[in-house]
Amino acid sequence: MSTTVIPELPGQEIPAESRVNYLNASYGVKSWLLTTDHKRIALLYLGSITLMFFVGGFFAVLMRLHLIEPQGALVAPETYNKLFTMHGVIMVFFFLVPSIPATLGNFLVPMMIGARDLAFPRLNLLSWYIYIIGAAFTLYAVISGGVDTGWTFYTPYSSTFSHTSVIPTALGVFITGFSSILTGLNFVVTIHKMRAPGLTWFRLPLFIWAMYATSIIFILGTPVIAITLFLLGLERLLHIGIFDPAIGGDPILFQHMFWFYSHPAVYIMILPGMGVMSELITCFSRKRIFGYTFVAFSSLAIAIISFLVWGHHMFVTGQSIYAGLIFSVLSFLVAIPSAVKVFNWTATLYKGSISYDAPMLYALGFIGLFTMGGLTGLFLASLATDVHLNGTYFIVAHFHYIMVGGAVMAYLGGIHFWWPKITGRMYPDGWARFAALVIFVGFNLTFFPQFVLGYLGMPRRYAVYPTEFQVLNVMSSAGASILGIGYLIPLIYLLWSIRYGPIAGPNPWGAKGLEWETPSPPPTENFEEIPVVTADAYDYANVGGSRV
Amino acid sequence: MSGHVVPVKTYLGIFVALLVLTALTTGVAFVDFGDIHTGIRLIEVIPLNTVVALAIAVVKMLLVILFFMHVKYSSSLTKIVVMTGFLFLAILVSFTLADELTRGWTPEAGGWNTALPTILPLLRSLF
Amino acid sequence: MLTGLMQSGFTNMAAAVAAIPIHPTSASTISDSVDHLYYFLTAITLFFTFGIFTTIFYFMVRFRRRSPDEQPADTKTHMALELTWTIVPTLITVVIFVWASSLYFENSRPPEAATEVFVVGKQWMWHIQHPEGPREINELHVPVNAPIKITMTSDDVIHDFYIPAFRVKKDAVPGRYTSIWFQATKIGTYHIFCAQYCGADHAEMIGWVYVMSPTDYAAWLSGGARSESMAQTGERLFTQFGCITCHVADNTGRGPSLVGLYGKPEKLRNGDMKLVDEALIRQAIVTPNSIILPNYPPIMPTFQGQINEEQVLQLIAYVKSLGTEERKTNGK
Amino acid sequence: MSDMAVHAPHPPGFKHQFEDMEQQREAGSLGMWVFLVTEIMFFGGLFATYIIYRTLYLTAFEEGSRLLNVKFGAANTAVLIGSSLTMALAIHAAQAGKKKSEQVMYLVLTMILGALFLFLKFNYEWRADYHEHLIPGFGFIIRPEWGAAGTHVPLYFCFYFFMTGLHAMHMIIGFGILGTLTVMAHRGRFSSEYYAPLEVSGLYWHFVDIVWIFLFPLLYLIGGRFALPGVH
Repeated sequence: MSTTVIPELPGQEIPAESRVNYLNASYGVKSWLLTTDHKRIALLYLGSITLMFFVGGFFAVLMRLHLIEPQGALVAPETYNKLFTMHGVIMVFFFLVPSIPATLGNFLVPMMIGARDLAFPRLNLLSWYIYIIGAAFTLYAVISGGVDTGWTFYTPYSSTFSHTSVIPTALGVFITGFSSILTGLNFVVTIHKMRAPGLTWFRLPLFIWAMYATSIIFILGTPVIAITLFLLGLERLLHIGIFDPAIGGDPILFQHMFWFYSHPAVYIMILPGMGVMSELITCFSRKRIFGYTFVAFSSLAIAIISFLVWGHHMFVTGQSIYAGLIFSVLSFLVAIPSAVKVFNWTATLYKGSISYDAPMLYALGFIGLFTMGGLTGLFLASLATDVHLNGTYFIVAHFHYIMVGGAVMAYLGGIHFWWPKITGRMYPDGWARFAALVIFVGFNLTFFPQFVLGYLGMPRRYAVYPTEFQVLNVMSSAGASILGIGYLIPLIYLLWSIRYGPIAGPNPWGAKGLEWETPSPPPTENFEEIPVVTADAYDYANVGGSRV
Repeated sequence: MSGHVVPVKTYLGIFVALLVLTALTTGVAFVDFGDIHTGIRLIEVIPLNTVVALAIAVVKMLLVILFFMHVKYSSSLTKIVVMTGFLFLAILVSFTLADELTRGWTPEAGGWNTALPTILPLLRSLF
Repeated sequence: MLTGLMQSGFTNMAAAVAAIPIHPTSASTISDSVDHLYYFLTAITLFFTFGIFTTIFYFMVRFRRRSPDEQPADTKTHMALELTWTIVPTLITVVIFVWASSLYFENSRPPEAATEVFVVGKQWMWHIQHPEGPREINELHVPVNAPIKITMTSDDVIHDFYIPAFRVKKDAVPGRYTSIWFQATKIGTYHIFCAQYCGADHAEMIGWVYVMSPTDYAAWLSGGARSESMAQTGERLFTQFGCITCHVADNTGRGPSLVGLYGKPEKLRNGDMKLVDEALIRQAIVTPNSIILPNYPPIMPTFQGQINEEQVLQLIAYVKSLGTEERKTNGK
Repeated sequence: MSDMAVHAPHPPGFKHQFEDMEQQREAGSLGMWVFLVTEIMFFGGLFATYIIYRTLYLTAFEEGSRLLNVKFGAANTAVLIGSSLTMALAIHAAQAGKKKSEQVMYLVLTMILGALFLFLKFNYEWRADYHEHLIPGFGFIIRPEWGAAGTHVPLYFCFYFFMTGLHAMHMIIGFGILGTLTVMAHRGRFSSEYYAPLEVSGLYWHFVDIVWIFLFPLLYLIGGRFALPGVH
């Protein structure tokens, strides 16, 4: 995507501060809270989800500390139950789902396709406000006594038996759902209708393909969880007999409707990460992606097949054997496109020019951890082993390998990669590499023992546990303390860099893509003039990778 | 500015057709058509009235979508978007029903017969 | 306080690090075959993880950037390679799918000869009943080398009956019966866990399976306070709840005789044919009006709220015992 | 926004992020369609639940269905279809470059018909249901003539009020949109060059109509209109 008609930028001569960009175009709280600029909204999201990440992470730290002792070291079982529920709810609905789409996606989608903004900027701002309202409801639930149903809200426990703030929490998640829907809608329309001249579908960066696939899931899945949680609220309020078996409801129906959204939602969390990967791997090996069309279509395939596999969460609920077989075979099917992506990323490195900048370290960590997370998914798609592993720490380990080892690594990699574009500043590279290493080590120490714990049969959501599981639990807790520190380091040096970091220049990595052809930070309308695209994405071979 | 202009006559024709179909579906609801016996487990008996009512509803929906909502004259992208919506709805309904109806779950008497709840005090106690 | 905790954690760890358990006890006929599949999957996982990691590390070293303006040659798409690594994983997953599903299929079907044990999950304990009569809480005594079928339900929320050593697990769902079966191969004591989150004391809903030698088991059955069998308790309840006034054995009452009813298909008033199984009997007790027989008036009252899940199971055991007696006499 | 002045003057209603009016119109229309897909899934989830419980508690649902007033249901269907027609005609008026008074007239007609629908629904159906103690949560009384099915008739009415209520809520939101459009039309904002807001809102209004087209047979008609009470 190289030859564009953007005039040679005068960015190098003028210091970033004195040039008008989206950050200094206007000042004051109002100019931020009423902004319709996708880049500013991305930063609003970045701030809010970072806050939610550390709130959710705080709960995780308390949980791991508690589990050092078999009889529980810190809190009463009721409190522990609230801790893991709030950890799950906040991390899934308020961090992972909006993480990459609402921050990097919001920032990059218009820039990568050469547009001035998203198709509906005011809707974009509205989606942030909806997110904030949803988050407020959920935080209210935490303060007013917490909620203890697990993030899955399984009935009839949630509808009848729990004495905690289920309704405010469900309402919070319900409201936040509309924020996802609006973001997805905005992306789909923008990607379809607002691409720069010459930017055909197969010239799009793979990040855009991933965002498009993610948006499809937002649009098709989120309404179903919305209606499900609404019905749950009604059931809890009125006991109408939809989900509570004591009054004629079917508790399993809730699981169907819940997982119809929540399984695809897992791909909402990982698909954007895969998109980030394709950008990082190509840039830091200066290679065109290997097998562009395979990687692009695998995103769409994942998005679509993900809607057909939800029953694998319900193998042990007394599902009929035949339904189990169908859901099992479809679950295996969704593994294939993921495998294809991993192979293509690895092949992209071949004969490349690989540098070890911090984003690349995150990217390589992602590939390894995601490979493990994905492969352990096979254990759960296999009916016979799933029976043993379902509901144990094996599941916990598996989805944290995907969600934390995958999605969060990709998120951090992406943040480090585009940070110079977002802020115009570089961060200390040494610290960033060190943090990546700490996170990788801490992560594995935290979650690898949990695979073993699960195989040994330790069920998840246990506030106390038999003593034979202690050693592995202590290892996991030790890892969690390393991981926790690992997450604090980037927070510190990234904040530091906003003020004190060296000026980055428009393209510090020598990367391809329209977003690198405009100054850092970009002007409010992204481009002085809408670029015309004449080449493929990742066209690294055509122009030397000059590093600014 | 482009955009297909549908003649008023077409709109009126569709309107009349929709009214006729509404009258038809209301009328046939009072006639017992009997059942279809499929011989397939789970859906052994399908009341023909339900089939007719839903078929008429689908026809009405198609008329509205194609003409009032101009899908007949729209881009293939719009058509794909519409069809995707219905396809995924079909997935949700069919997969869920497939399991719900095969799992041999027996419904039970409801709790509404004892102490029916009233909304207002519940709402007050909510927050 | 936290450092103290960490210290105690680390001390314990140092003591036990040599003996980190990595393999759960395997004590049933199916646990080994599940383990074999597990090892196969682990091998696949390790193979690909190490394969990918090694390749990445090799590439990172071999193709590291040697000068800032180094420019590698362009990549060509390689269709054959793409197809290979699409098709090979597909074939591997087909193998896993077939293996796992056939294993699951086998493990789903209890042998005819299995002894049935009934389990009711309640917040936060397991109520276990043997057909011979003994009732236990959070303890399950079974003989070694004999197939046992567990039929379970729940009184409140969804629980999950999980015996890791046997590699079996199933949700206990309120309002319906689910079942698992196992045949223990090793004498010993094994955990029963609740594997579906069920509220405050979910983590303490832990029980033990005692696998005993046949002689010990017989001694256990006859020892202690000898209670009546489930069917006998059911018979007592049959009288106590007044069922006996209508369901008279010789079919002269206002309700149908229940003798020989179990296991046979029965035609309902609306024309449906229903097999008389546990679920149907339960339905008949809880919501009698939902299954009306052609020749009887719908006068049976509902017993919902007056009877708990264990009593329902006892009544079912009684009805089943009526059926078996009838079949025995027919056979003669 | 700083370089808004740099751009050539644009037609009214043009947003800076687009290249031209055509792109803006297409984006608006696609956006509404995508939104309607989410609405399909939203109502669809509810329909799926309704279908499952209708299968499970057929008798109760048929008992409930018989208590609805088919006359009002059918009349309201006709009213709503009429409002769809006037909405389509309002768009047509703008498309064909008709006078703004004609656009305003059709929009007002649409609102009147929509209001008529809600009036019939609230004043005749829901009010009657309230007096007959058929609203769950507001003094519902289970009638002895329903027999054993009676305990699940409230479930039917829960679905009935939830589904029609959600539909009515969509109509009320529609009124807000139509009101805004009427003001815009009155100010002469729409022409054959620029009528995208009308077109996009029309899609929404027609979708609300489609939801009712399914609610009417599902709630009022199927099962039990011809059957005698109490016989299955």
